[in-house]
Amino acid sequence: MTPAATVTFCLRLLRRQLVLGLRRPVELGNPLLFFAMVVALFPLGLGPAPDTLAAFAPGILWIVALLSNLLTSDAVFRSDLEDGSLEQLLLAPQPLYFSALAYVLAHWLLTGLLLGLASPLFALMLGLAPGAIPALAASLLLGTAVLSLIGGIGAALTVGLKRGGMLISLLILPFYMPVLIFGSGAVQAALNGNPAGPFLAILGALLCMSIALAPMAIAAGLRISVDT
Amino acid sequence: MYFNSLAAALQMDGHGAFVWSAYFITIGVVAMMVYAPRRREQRFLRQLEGQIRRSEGGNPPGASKEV
Amino acid sequence: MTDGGAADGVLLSASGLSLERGGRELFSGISLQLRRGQLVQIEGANGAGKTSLLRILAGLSRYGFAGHVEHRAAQLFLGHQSAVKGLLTPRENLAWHVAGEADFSAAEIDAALAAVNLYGYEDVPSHALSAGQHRRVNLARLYLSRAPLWLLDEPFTAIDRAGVGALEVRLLQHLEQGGGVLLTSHQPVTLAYPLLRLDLATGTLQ
Amino acid sequence: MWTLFHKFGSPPWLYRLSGSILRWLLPITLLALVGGAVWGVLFTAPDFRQGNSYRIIYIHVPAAVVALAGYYVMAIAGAVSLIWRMKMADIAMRACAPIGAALTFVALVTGSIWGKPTWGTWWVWDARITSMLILLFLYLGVVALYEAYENKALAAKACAILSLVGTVNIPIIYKSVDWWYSLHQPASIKFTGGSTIDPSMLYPLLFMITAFYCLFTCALLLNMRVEILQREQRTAWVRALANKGAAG
Repeated sequence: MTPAATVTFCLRLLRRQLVLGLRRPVELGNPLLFFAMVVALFPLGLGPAPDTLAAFAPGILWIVALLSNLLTSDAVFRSDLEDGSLEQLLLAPQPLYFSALAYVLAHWLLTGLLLGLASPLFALMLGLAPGAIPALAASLLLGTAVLSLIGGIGAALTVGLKRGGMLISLLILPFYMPVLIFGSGAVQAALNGNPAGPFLAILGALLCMSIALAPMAIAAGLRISVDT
Repeated sequence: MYFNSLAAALQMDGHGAFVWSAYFITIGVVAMMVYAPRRREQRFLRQLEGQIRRSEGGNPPGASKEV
Repeated sequence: MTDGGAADGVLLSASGLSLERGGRELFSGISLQLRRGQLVQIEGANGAGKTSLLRILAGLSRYGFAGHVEHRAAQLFLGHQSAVKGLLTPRENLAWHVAGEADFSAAEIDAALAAVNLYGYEDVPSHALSAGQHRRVNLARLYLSRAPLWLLDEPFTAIDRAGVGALEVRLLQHLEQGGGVLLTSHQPVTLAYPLLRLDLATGTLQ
Repeated sequence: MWTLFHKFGSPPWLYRLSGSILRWLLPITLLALVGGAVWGVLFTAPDFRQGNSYRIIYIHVPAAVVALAGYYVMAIAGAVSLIWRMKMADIAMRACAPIGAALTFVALVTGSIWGKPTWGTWWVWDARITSMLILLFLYLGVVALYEAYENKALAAKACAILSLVGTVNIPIIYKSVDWWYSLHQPASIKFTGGSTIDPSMLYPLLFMITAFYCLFTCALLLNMRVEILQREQRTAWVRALANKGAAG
């Protein structure tokens, strides 16, 4: 009897991660709740004037999405390291590259996808022009996938450390910056009546590159983190 | 020499404070970059030498020992 | 036992392994060949590096040691931790296990769980089980796995006497079928089978 | 080729080599830095638009250039450490981070000082300065990651991966920041382009860039020497060195 084929195995991992996420619905809602709360902070800090808020909305929404992604990234591999699943994963005969991709995909489905789908609601709360909402949702869907991949690198490098929580932000926030620039750029362009397509295309290119490269870094990072 | 006098060089038409402070900060950082590792090296060798002297008699030279 | 393993029956071969931690040499010059049908116990005092050696042999530790390890067969590694997810049932834990083995049928999994005395617990969320039961869910993999090479870190800890007995029976069965077992254990291994001991202090296999 | 490679893996050999290199390179570097600075500050004509404040360029640009190059040196050392598992590459990588951070810091501070007379404010979110700020974050991230690991051999591997990720990302970050700046750029703020620089200003600048590269090399070797001694402190040659140092 031979080990499972790589595709079968990745689907198995994906299903496992999704079931694990869905059995804790509250934790699934936490990033969204965080998003809502931070969005609520801005009117309190900037004043409730609709014009100001609408002008800052693309940046605000993108920064909050970035932070909520950052907060959840730390947990991608942590429980698996703590209960010993991670070392079993590393010993699996299938390439770790694809396993890492499956983990990140599960993370994106449980955070970024939900955030992208829920973002129109928050956009309306900040008074973003309805015309820019499709660009916001599309840029968030593409961009958070890149963020999840980059966050996975940070998680893989810090999962073995006792105090990784703050460190992961320091490591990966610089790498988040291009995504923030192009993501909020897409929304801004839509606001100004320009096509958002070029920005989404750049985000798509970033996504392709991250899919190709990030799992390698994640795999290497995990091998280091398990090697105690 | 572009400047006519020392005072002119220091003044630089009002920009002197900026230019000179930038250069002095750089000198400070460069000095640290060169000085700090040299000092660490000297200090480390001194520490190690003391350690070896303390353990002399107990361990032959070159033997591994607990730090 | 069909898959893996070279013609000479060597499952795992390692040479010249040495490890240094925090400026202290844990072991050095360990060479080892595990063949089919061999049972090897790694011996050493607490902190002698038994688990470290096992992790190096498993391929989990890749940096910081000297020497060479070569796997010639599929391996099953059971570590200190059970790798059991509290949110999943024992059945799901085994069916979706991250170790990447073949797909097991529900009947196979239930039989394995029954073999480790977890009959009737198949669909209970694992967080409702005790630590000892978690270990037994993990040990159920020994009944499912087709890997000829087993690396077991303290397999006898935290299971009751009946469990130890069943485990010994399973180990014997595996060895007689041509598998190889490398384990660490605090307790003396009382298996009716020739046991080789690897002493970490001297690096010799007896 | 391979014997040279193996020699680089030998700590005592590298220690002695770095000692003999530093003996002449360090004085030359310091002289060149002072000479280049004097040349740039006192012997060149002022810029017709920015006046004398542009003289900061002779430290700002070299520091920025070498800081960026230093990141690549660090990443290459990291790749060598990951692929060939060379201890000396670990040490070189570890030594790069604080030096690069210091140079980035110099570039940022001098850029900020330059900004005051030029733009009337200490800090402008200009593309170049923003990129340097991100570079500083990247360097500090490597330092923080290294310090967080207790096992220094693993720390070096983790930092190697991080710096390789950074290498891929730096061009993207720079391009995106450039683009972001051009989108938001207020019309009144314009930087003198590097390509239009007058030769009389260019030569001292190139000279200073070379001097800063030498400075980077010196600092790298100096830091590596300390690290080599600390890692090899139980070997006979380091102990002999310590005894000799005490006697002499």
